[in-house]
Amino acid sequence: MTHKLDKLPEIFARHPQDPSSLIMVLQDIQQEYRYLPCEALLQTASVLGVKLSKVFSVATFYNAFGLAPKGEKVVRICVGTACHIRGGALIKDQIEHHLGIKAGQTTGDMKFSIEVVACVGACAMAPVVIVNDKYHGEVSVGNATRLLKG
Amino acid sequence: MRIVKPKQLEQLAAGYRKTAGKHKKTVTVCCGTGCLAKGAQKIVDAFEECLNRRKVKDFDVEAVKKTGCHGFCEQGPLVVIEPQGIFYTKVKPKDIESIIEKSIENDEVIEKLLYTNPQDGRKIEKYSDIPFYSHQRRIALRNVGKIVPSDIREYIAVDGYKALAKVLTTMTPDQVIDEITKSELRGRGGGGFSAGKKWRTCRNVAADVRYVICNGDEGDPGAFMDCSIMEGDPHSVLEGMIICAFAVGAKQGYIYVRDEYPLAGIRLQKAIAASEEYGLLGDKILGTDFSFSIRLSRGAGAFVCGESSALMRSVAGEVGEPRAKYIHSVVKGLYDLPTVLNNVETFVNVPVIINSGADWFKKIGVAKNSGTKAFSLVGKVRNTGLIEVAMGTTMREIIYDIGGGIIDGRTFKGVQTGGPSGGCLPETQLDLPVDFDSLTKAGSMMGSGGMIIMDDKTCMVDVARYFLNFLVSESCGKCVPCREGLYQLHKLTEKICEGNGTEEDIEKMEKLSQQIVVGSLCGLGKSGPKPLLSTIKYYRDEYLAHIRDKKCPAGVCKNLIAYRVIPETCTGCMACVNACVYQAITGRKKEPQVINPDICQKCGACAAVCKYNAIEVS
Amino acid sequence: MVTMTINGKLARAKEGEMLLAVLRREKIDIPALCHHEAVEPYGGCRLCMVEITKKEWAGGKNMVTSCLYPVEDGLIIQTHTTDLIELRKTILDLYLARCPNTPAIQDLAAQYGVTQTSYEPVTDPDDCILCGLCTRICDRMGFGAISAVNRGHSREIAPPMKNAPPDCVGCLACALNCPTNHIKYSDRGFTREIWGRKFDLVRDAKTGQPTITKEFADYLSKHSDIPRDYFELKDESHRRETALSLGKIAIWNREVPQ
Amino acid sequence: MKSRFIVTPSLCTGCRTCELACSFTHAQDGKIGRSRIYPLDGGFKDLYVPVVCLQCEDPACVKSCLVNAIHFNENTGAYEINPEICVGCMACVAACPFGCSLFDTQQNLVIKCDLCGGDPVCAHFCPSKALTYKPIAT
Repeated sequence: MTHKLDKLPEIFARHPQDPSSLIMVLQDIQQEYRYLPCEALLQTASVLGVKLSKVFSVATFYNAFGLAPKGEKVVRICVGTACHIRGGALIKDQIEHHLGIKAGQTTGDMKFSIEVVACVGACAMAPVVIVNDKYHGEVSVGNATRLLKG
Repeated sequence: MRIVKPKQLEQLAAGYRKTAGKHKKTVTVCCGTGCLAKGAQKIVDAFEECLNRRKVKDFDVEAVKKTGCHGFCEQGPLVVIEPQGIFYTKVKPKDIESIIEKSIENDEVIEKLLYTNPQDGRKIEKYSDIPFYSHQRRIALRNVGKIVPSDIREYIAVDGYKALAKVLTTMTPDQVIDEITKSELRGRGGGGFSAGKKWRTCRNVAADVRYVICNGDEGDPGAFMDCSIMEGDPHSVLEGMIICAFAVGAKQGYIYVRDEYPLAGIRLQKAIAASEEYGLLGDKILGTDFSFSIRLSRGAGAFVCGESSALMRSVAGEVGEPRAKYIHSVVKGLYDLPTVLNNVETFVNVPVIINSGADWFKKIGVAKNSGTKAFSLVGKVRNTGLIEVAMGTTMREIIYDIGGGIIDGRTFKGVQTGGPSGGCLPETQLDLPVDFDSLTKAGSMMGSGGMIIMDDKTCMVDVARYFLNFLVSESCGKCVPCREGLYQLHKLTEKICEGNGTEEDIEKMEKLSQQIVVGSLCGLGKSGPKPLLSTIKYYRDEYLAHIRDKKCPAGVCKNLIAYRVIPETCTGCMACVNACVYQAITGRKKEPQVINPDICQKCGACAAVCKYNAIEVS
Repeated sequence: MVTMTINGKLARAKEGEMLLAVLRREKIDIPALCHHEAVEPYGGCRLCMVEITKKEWAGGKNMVTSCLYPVEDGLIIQTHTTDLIELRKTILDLYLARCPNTPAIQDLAAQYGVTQTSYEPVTDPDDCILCGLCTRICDRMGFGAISAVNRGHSREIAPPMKNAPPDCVGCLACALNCPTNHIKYSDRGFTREIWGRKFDLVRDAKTGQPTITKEFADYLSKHSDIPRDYFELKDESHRRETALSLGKIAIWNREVPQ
Repeated sequence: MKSRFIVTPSLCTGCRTCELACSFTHAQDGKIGRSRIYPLDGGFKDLYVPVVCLQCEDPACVKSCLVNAIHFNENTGAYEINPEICVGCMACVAACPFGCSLFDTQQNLVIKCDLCGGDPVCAHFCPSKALTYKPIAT
């Protein structure tokens, strides 16, 4: 899969070009392309003057970054404590089974990705599932898979 | 406009209050994460659409305020009509027309939108009369849910930046530090270290450059107080930081915002820009010689970055790996320079202390634990939401008076505080006053303030397993006890949850835990075994039930439970058959269904959809 | 100068030194798997922890990582208390669960009486103990070719994108300093292979024997301002050349140089 | 007062006593060390030149060391490799134009002449006085 990386210069221009901007730049790249393309990491390393190994290290250390392209719909299942005790794990199992992939994976047709996230700060409406930035609260095993439709 | 004299600030506040006063009423619509998910934006849109259609005397769209979290997320979307303080819950877009007609054009109250007190079924009209709010004492959350966070004038109108003006014009840095020290304000991030002492140490280090960092990482799952403050009252965070910077002599500050809080980041960024425009941040603040600027630093999803040295490395754009330190970060922090790191809630308390005085602040709370503490009250409690109480309030008051007790009338089993670094406390500890020292003594900790209520349907072994799993995936992996030790603890809890544990395993876990506590490099590992140890301490019987009887009393651990259809109750409606994604349920229409235990994955979907309670867990 | 008591004996140390350096100098057998003097102390293996106290602490004690703890006057240090031995046993036990077949770990664990792990060994183990010495030394030398990737229990050491590392020069410092010999490399003829990357070795102009990699020689001549042709000979050939040229001078002068 | 090695090739018989002296002096843990000094063929009949580190003014070994493991000892005038800091990358071995940094495969160490703490043992043992260590005028 090839990607147009023409947005990169604009992203680099938003931040001071020194090593301390690494995480912010990667955040913006992740947001733009929904993953960190290999070529983008190479460019980031040279623009910010950071060793490629350090870029790779940061890109794999933090949860927010992914090195593989994401599906059209990213299903983020909150597994924070409040969501867990209200059945978050059961919802995760069910969505995983429904889509036939595990958390962290993307379906073969690039339609869905599942991610787990440890608390999104919406504990009062646990359990929470976020589908492409739309928050769904009080999800139950009865209605979880319905969120994936439409 | 740029404010160059403190007096202008007062004029601005008065001016804005006057303009706002032309509306006979104002409406606040809660736009916290919870209410937004429940459709708060549609409520705002409905107001706009409605007000475009009909003219209301002395009222227009500008009087409809999108505010931060009101706290009572359970009842959202929430709409409050001021100045009466009429509190409408679970509002739908179709209700807006009648709200405008009855409660704004006239002074009527719409009965059906009012909150019903579950104790007596009585409708409660006013905000302040609802038990959820009446037992609270709001200092850190003083403006959250009251002002429009994206408008700096709203903050200025409620005496915002007044403390900053006072500090810059009438106080010396030493006086500021003395006042904060005298107030006995302790860091609200978990450890509870004296803020004043920290500032003093930082100021006393000989250095040309010092930093102030606001920790908005709030990684504890189940906590969202700081999130709500950053989203709902970003300027008070900035004001606290600027005062701190003046006191310690810093020129540059950073706010480290957790990645999972995108809205908080946007609001803070906007707030920084606005305060710079008003001359409250940046060069020559309020026309004085003091300059300070703040940069936003977004986290990228790592719990360990709540640890000070890891956070500082993350701010510098590196991997958030803690550094072992026998020199504190307040002396040698960001870029090895002296750095004050406090969390959001701590900074938010600062302007109040400056305005109202240390003596006033000390009167709130209990000895050595002055002030209030915000909590997110979540889990199996009826009124979930964001609360703030005076230190020393008991668990019982929080859970029963504010929280309204356990959901579905179930029994209370435990409360978890302090997140993955804290512990679970049982019913016997319900009268424990909630403050830093009491919680630590009981084997838990304050943490940033997540309070997760558990009922008899919560398995404590599973809770311990859950936290260990969390920590295993969040450990940075630098030191052995944390990386390998927590991993092995998690394996052992898994073994018990699967019904393969032995009694020796409990002993083994306790022993290993002690070594992890002693041996780990940073706080994550040192406190990591706490959830496990506290559950073993208070719920040993439950562990033994898993081990000896191969039973999970709460009906949670999949290997130890079975789902069964009660034939006498089952109506054969087939709802469960459709709900079961594993196709484990078979049977004919209008006849009792059967669950095939070999296929059943124990997801509980059937029980969730069954209207007749015909599915039991054993 | 500071004076401390180590296991009951007085010891002197320089201001700014770390405890571990002093313990090593005093010939106290204290294990440490992530320490190397060339790089900043790390505090990862936790084996070098010791117990410290001071007279004025009124019986208060503290367990600290000796590789990171700067010496202080009047410190009273114990290195082998029951608690410390118990801690080291646990750590070695945990190491054995990760690296059950690694000789260096087996030997060290055996010294502490741990011959088999009491925990669940990982499936598919290797010899890496994640001490970080390889990456830290690589960083220290200025290459930064490899780094730790992922975190927690899934942490591993790898070159960027797990491909041949562009910043590597094949100096072998990582492999030579690996306490468990986990990092594999091969020298075949004039080819060196490490981290999945192949390097050409410089061929000694006289004997035809291989020396360091071309990349390393290029790097050194560029960054350290050393003529590139110095690297064309092995040390042995350099010595022979030196003897020959000094011999010539001696003959020309009929006698001695200097 | 600085001292220097004075090498008189015409007196050197190639007996290699210096080598032995060096090896034994640098023995560690019961293993003898590799010699830092070698009397080598000077290119003419019976001419031998003892080759040993000259402790250069601007040494390539020091410049090549990326971990700063080679320090100048003020007391002895020797550049010494700190074996605790040395990572064994062989940069100095490759960089020294005289071949006087070398690798000891027995002890697994990169080594060079350290002037035996200011009083080189090899000079004492040279039977023909081809090698002496004497103060020189600077």
